[in-house]
Amino acid sequence: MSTLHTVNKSPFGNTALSSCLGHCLTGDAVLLIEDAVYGALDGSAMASEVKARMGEVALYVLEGDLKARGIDAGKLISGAQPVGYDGFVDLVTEHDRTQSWL
Amino acid sequence: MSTLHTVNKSPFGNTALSSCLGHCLTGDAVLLIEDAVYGALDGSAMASEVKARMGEVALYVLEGDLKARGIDAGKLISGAQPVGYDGFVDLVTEHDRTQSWL
Amino acid sequence: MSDTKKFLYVNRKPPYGTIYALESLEVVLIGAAFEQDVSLAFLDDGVFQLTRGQNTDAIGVKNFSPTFRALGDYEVTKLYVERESLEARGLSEGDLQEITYEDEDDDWEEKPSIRVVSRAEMAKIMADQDVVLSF
Amino acid sequence: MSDTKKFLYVNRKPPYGTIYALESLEVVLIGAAFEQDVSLAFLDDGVFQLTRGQNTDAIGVKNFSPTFRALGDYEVTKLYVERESLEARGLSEGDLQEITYEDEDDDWEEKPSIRVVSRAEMAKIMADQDVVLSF
Amino acid sequence: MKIGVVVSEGPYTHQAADTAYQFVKAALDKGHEVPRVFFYHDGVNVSTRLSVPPQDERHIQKQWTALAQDHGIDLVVCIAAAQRRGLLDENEARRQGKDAHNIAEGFRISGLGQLIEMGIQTDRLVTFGD
Amino acid sequence: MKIGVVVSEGPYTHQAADTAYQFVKAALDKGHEVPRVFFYHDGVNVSTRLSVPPQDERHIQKQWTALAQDHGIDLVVCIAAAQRRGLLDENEARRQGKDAHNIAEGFRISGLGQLIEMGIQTDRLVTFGD
Repeated sequence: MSTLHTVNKSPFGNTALSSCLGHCLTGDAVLLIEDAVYGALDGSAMASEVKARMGEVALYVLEGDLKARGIDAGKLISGAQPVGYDGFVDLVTEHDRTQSWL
Repeated sequence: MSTLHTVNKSPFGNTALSSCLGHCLTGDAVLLIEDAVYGALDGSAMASEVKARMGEVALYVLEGDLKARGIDAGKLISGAQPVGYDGFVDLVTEHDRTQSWL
Repeated sequence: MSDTKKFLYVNRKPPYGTIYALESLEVVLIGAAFEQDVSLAFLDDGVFQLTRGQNTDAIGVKNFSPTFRALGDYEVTKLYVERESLEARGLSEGDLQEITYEDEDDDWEEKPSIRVVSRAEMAKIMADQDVVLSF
Repeated sequence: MSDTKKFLYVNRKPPYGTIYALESLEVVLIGAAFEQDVSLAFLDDGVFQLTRGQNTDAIGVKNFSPTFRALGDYEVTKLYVERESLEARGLSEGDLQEITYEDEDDDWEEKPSIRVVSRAEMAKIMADQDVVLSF
Repeated sequence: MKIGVVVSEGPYTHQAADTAYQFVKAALDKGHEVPRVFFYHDGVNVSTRLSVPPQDERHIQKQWTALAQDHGIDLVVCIAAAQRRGLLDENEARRQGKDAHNIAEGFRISGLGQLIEMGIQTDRLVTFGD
Repeated sequence: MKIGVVVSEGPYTHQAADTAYQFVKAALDKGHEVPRVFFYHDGVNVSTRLSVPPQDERHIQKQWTALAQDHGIDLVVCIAAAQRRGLLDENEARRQGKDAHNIAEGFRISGLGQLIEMGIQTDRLVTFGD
C-alpha cells in the first residue's frame, strides 16, 4: 500500500512541496508537475530538503514541464527521474491512491 | 517618498510577505489584507521575521479581514495597527505609490 | 469487499481569501448522502478554517463557519486537525470552534468531532484512504 | 513636470504554470506605445521567466519566451533581475537568455538589456517608480 | 483501470486543465478507462463555448469536447460552482431567467453527487488544480 | 485624489473582487475619484451577467454595476483576457461568429491601453489579485 503524491507549485513561492515531503511515507512516490518541477533543481535553496527524503521516497519529475521551463536534465538532483505523461499514468496505477498537494 | 506595500496571502503557505519584508525600505508601510492578516499573529513561526522589520516599517492589518477570520486584536504582534477600508484608502493616498505583492 | 470506501477531504487553505474551503464543505455535505466512511483533514493553513468567532460582516462575504457545527447531523464526525500546523500559527485547540456529534452507538452521548493529531499520525491517516480529495 | 511616468512591471511568478507571466508581457508590449519610462523587475520565481532553452511542445502551451528578445525593438531595455533570487534557485546569469537592444544614443551599439542587481538595489529601483504593476 | 479526473482551475489562467488533458490522453492511449472528468471550482470555466483564444494558442474547450466525443468521456460541470461563475446550459438559463447560455457541446451540468459517485466507481482519482 | 484600480482575479474564487469593491466604496466615501477600474487576467470573469450565486451570497457583478452607475466609474474589461476566457459583448460575439454574449451592463470591453492610460492619468494605482 503506497501513495503517489503530486505537487504542482514552485517550492520557492509556496510550501506545498515542504508539506508533502513532511507527510509522505517510506515507499511513496512524489511526482513534481507544472511549476513544481523547479523543486528538483540541484544547488537550490530547496535541494537539501528534497534530498533528505530521497532514500525513502522516489522522486519523479514531469519531463514536458521540465523542457517547457528550459531545465536541462543534468541540472536535477541525482536520482530524480524524468517521466512523460505515460509514466505519470503508470505511477497513478502502480500506487494505491493519488494525493494532490494543491 | 515612501511606498505602501500590500500583501494578501498567508505567509505560512506563500513567500510573498517574506519577499515584501525583504524589499521594503525604512519609512514604508506594509498593509496585510485578506489571507495575509495571519502574518500579524503573535507567537507564530512567522512572528519574529515580521517583528524584525517593525522598527523601520509600519505594519497595518485590515480589520474586516481579521474579524472574518476570528482573530482577536489581542492576538496581534505589538504595534500592528488594525485599519478599516477607510484607513486603507488613507494609506494609499499618504504614500507615493502602492505595490501589491501578489 | 463492501461498497463503502474511505474518503478523505484534505483542507490546506485558509477561509475567505479563496473559495476552496467553502466549496470543499459543499462537497462534504453532498457526499454525506452516499454513506461512505468520511474523514476531514485540516493541516497547514486549513486549520484556520476552524477558528472560533469568525464574523464576515465587514468584508461582505458569507460566513460559512457555523456549517462545521452541523456536520455531526450529517454523520460526518471525524475532523482531524494537525497539531504542528496549529503550533506554527500560534494557535491552540482552544482557538477552534467546539464541534460535536451525538454517538448513536453510545446512547447518543455528545462527543467532540475534532481530534488533534500529530503530523506523523496525520500522515498515517492519509495513507489509510481509498479516495483523497484535495482543496 | 513632463507627462512621462516611471512604470515598473514586477514579475514574481514562474512561466506556464499560470498565465500571469504571459499576460504581463502583453501589457508591456501594449504599454510600449505610450512612451513612458519603462522598467521590468524579475525577482523571486519571476527569474524563471528568462531561462534559456524553453520548449513547450510536450505541454501544448505556447512558448512565449522568444518575445523577451523582441523587447528591445519596443524600446523596452531595462530588465532588472535579482541576484539573490537567481542564487536561491541554483541559477546564474548564464542560465538566462541573452536579451539585447541597440542603443540609439551610442551609435546603435548592441547592449545587454538584462541587468543583474542585488536585492538592496532592487528595493531602491522599486522605490523610484511612479506606477508599479504587479503580476 | 478506471481513472476519474477532477479539474479545479479555469483554462489558460492555470495549467491544470492542460495537464489534465495530456494525462487523460495518455491514460486512454495506455488502454485505461476515463469514464468521467469532473470540473469544479474555476474548472467550470473550461466549459464555455464563447472562448476565443489567439490563433496561435490551443483551444482548451475544443480539445476537451473532441476528446470526450472520441472516447465517450462524461464531462460533468458542477452546477453550484457553475451558477456562481456564470456558466449555464439552455435549461438552466430558462430556469434562472437568463437571456443567454454558454456551455459547450460535450459538457453537461450536474450535481456534486457525480463527483462522489466517480470516487466510488473508479479505481483511482486524480485532481488537477492550484 | 484620482485612484485607479486593477482587479486581477475572478469573482467568488478569490477575495480580490470583494476587497476591491470595499476599497472603491471607501475611496468614494472619502471624496476621492475612481475614474476607472480595469479587469485583467481572471478579473474579466467579474463582468458576466450570467452569474447566479446562492440567494444568501452577495452578487458581485451587480454590486459593481450599481457602484459604477451611481458614481460614473468606467469598468473596463481587457479584450485579450476576455476573449481567452469566453467573455464577449454583442459586437465581439458578432465579429467572432459566436451565438451568445455575456457581458453585464456597466462593463465595457476595451484594450490594454486603457490600463496604461489609467496609470498615467491617476495619482495612485492599486492592484487586487492573487
